[in-house]
Amino acid sequence: MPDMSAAPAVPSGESARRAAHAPRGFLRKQVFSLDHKVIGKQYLDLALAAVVTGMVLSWLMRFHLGFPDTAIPGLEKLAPNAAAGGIMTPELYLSLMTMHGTLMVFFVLTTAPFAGFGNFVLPLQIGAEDMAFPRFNMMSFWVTFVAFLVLIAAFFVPQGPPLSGWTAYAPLSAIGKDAGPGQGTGQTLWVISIALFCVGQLLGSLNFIATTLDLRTRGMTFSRLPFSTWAWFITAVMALIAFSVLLPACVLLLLDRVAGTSFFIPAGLVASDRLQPHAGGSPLLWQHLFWFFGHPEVYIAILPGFGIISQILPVFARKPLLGPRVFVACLIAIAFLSYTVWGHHMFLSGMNPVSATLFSVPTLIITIPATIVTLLWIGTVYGARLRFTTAALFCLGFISVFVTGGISGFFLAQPSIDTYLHGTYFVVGHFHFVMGVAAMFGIFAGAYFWFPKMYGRMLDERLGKLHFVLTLIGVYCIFMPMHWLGLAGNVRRYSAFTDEYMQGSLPLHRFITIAALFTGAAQLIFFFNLIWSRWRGSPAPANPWQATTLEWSVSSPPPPDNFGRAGAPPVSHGPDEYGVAGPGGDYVMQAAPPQPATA
Amino acid sequence: MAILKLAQPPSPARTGVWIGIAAVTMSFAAYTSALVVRQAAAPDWQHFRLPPILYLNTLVLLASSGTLVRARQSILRDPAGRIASTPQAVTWLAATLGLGILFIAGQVIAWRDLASQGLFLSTNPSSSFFYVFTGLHAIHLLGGVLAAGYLLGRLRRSPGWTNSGALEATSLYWHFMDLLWLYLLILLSLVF
Amino acid sequence: MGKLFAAIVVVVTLVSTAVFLSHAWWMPADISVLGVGIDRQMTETMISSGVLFVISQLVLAAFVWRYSERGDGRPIRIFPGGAAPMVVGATLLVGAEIAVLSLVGSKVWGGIFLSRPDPHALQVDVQAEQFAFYFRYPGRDGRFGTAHPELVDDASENFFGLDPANDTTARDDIVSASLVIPVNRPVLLSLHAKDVGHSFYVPALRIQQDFVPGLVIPIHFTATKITKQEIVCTQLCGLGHYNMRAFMEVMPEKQFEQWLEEQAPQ
Amino acid sequence: MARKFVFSLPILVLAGAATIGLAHPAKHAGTISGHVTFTGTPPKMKPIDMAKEPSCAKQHSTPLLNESVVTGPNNALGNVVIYVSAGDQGGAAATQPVRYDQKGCEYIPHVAVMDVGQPLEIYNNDQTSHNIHPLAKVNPEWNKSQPPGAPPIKTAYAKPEFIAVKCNVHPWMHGYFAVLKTPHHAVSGQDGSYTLEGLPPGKYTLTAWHERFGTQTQDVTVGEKAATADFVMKATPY
Repeated sequence: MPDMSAAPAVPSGESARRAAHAPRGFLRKQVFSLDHKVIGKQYLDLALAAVVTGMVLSWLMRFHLGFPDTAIPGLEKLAPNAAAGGIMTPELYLSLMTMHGTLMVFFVLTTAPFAGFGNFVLPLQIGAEDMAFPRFNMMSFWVTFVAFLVLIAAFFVPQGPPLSGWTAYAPLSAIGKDAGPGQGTGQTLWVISIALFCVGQLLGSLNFIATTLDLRTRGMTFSRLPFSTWAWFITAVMALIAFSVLLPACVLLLLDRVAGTSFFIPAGLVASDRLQPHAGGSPLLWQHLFWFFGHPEVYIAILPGFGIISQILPVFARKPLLGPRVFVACLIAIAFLSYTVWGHHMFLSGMNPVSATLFSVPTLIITIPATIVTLLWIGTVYGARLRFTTAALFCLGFISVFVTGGISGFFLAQPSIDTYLHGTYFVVGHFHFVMGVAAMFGIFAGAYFWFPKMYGRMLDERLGKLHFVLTLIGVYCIFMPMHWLGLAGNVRRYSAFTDEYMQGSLPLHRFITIAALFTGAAQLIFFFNLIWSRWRGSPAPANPWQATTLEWSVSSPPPPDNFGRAGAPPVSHGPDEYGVAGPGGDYVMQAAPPQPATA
Repeated sequence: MAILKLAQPPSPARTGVWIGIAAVTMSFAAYTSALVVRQAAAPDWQHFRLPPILYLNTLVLLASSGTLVRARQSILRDPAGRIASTPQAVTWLAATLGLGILFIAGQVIAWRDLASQGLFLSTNPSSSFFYVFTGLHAIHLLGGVLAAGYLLGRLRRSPGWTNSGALEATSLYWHFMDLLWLYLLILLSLVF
Repeated sequence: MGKLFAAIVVVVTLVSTAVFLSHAWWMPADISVLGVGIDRQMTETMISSGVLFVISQLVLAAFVWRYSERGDGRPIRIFPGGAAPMVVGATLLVGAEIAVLSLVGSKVWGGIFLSRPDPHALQVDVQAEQFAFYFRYPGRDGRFGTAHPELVDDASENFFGLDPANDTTARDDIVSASLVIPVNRPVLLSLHAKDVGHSFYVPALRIQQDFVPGLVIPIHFTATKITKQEIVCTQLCGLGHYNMRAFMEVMPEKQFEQWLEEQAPQ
Repeated sequence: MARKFVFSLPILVLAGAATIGLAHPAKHAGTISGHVTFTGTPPKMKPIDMAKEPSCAKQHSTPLLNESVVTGPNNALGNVVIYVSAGDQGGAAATQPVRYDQKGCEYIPHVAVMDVGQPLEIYNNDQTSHNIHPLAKVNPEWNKSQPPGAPPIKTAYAKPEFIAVKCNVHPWMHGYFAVLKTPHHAVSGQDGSYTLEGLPPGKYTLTAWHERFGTQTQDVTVGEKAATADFVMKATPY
């Protein structure tokens, strides 16, 4: 492996040093900063804003499903048109659902674990002064931020936000206002927002890849790369491919909407009594393009979680991760396989039934590396000396919810069962566990773990543990019953359940609603903890967790140029040397001199 | 990425361009597959003669790659891989820039040619894809033109030794735009 | 704290498993010929993955309970055999499960979607639109009139865009808002959408199939019980999605013929 | 003065006057009355299959017939809008709201006539959610759901237009908003008869509009005694 210590010698690198050493004024320091640490925090704050919005939307939806006839206090003020008398109209429900999905999948599950933590931690973990292209990095955030504003703007256009779901299936998303309220301006804003988001994430992943390849400090070989950095690197490669396919899809959809082309709209459609002036397009083309992005996107959301867990679990188990090489191999396998399974979202879409069976095989095979990873974590817990910090608890919770969500995938991966469960709450339960809750647990673990490094103060552990217990119980109460609803044939994306055969599931819906509001309230503890500890928390030492990776060898928070003029120290140890006799105790820092033999 | 490993000191700029190339390739692959699916989806594909000026534009773009090669040859290098500008280099680079702009102008003429035949973006799937492909290539090339302009400015202002990253990156990207165009031309002449 | 976590996981696991086993919420009784295979597949998957679920959750809980840090300087212990048993175990166990499930499953799937419809099957043309299903029977001449999108006119209930003025085959077509079919006779539906994507879902039939605008998608089945079922839409189609449904009435052959007679336009 | 009179007429409105025309009598003015009939064979109106919405279906002992062509004995043609299209000295637009009901998944009235700017109130009397989608071209188009128990939708139209109204949730539900510049308008009953009142003496052009059979006009002179104007629409079977 060639010597990779070369500090960035390109203009961008120099400007980075300039920016890092002499940040001029608040604007350059905090707003339009080139510092990866600031940008990482900005991404996390954006995700926070998005997650709060998305969660409030889900409360409104759940409340409506649980108590359909009860007026929601204040809702009429928020949406005088769509909620006269506080009773939610179906289109309002669907637009809340669309915005909830879009906000959560794109602006929370992609930005927080990947762009947020990745930006802040990755350069520190590999001993770099900054990302390879700080200007692109800043652009990446601000483009994403604009995308967020454009999406939110959909709330304020006359006919309201789109109601075609986060998958925006054509032609519902393509033919415009005749498809229903929100399908006019609202849907156009949605497409523009997602296209911008793609650009932002492409710039981001480009940075992640180049940085990991070129800016690792001396001795930071790939075999010594921390697992979280591995995950972010692999995720970046996935994101680069996935978003370069979603962007064209959005461009074509936008043209169908505003330029009168017919990429996704077939001939002879009559919507709202109007013959649509399009011909020859293929709705399945949109589904293929979208899911070719969409399925990898699921792993873009969860792989950073894998990395974060594998990084944090050893710290608090005080022992190395079981089978590090196997773990990385599994990540790569998952990343590769995730591009061969998109068709399993389309089993019932009328595509060739043979291809359905073909798609189901890799879908089932991808569970093998996922299972191996899970077993590695459980095996890491075996014989450990667990320290139950909040971060550790969220890691353990992650394992539990990921197992639960992963196993329900067995059902949906089989076309013959999917033909019964496809459109039901079983799917909702499945993907909320596996990519929603699991990814969120990864984010929480990362937040409790890296907050001290970010703000130089500790999060309150008592509040943290309370938050964890309530959340763990809460998510099981919300999402486990959804599997039962699905088995009973309860259809998803319904704003009300008028069908006789679904009446039996109404009590269960009410239970879920109560659990959801309860769990939502529990998150307020977390938000309070974040805000309170940011200024009032107990000061954090450089290495509060006795961890080994490079970010813990610098002060909390790190100086603007991370490792000072000298650059990062050479690395001569693996990322997880715990349970060994080291200078500081039962661990050896990566940057420690090579002498001590690992036990 | 193997090429990168061989290159001693790692240049993030060059790595970045390679990654960018991967992304652009991927997205044009997506557009291509969209074209294939769409063409098969309905029998409404309308064949039309490509505007002849495209072939002239192609020559212009190829020439621009040639001048860029000459520009790189006429630049001074020191053992550390740093570069210093020379008058010829500046001239050749300026020529490259001019040819790039000429190409885009030629594309505009091609679009107007089609429009005069009543072939607009929404007229037919074939014309839609024609405008999408050529338009997106033009936009990407515009990026290359901006980079070349920035590089030209630097070479003219600072005659001293500077690192080669920007030059390497720009020329890599420029040649890729050239290849991409050749691919598009073949694709278009096959399906239209 | 570790013990609390372990306790929560155990309780959650046992309660969930109990509810699954109790069938308190379960698929409605199957009324189709092909449903049997799907139900068997569902049960097998439920058992095999249920076992995985319970074991892995309980093992996790047990480890967390057992291996919390104590005062003693007890050294850490590496899992016997390292990662190898995990890899081998997962690959063999899951691999075997996958092999079985996909072999059996693809048979079941093929039985539904790859099998040829019975040549004497009752043919019904199904149109999904915002937000209703309409069902068209060929009428006495046994031939469907041609549908012309430009003639679609809901106001005068010409939902399919038929042209009775010029198209004689269209005049006797029967259009109904309910799917009425004879029991124990193969039925061949051809699904097409009028505006956006929809889906045809009858839980008791174990059948769900999307309507894709621009495509005509055939789906066939045989209902084995005399019953009235709800047909619901499971593909997000707009504001009325939740209320997009129709009824499927399965009746004796005789009664069905009689119904057809009553519907025939004079 | 007409306005004062209007205020003294809420009783009439509450009585559910089928047409706004009745709400505009002015003293010492003439009336135009007549019959609308058809020639040719009108389409046979099919019974509406409401199986999808049992809560509505059970409100109709006999299936509701499609209302796009309503005929009566001796070729009488109903639901024809007759209004003064020229010669109108104008008059204040009515201020009392036009009521448009959704009951048993049917629009009542099938054709609601209103003045430009006159308030329109749309009620949902059903146990199911409707969406009102007036397919306006001149006026702004909107599309809004009205869940059961939701308050009435209150709106008004600024420009004259015949607007088709549909409910996407119940595809058979179709009606019309006739937004007119004149306060002098009427809708023919099932017997084909109509009456325009409160017209000062003078020459007028009347226009009759039917959603399927198009429009016809004729000139009428109103003197001291009532004038009559009959219309004959050409019906086609399909």
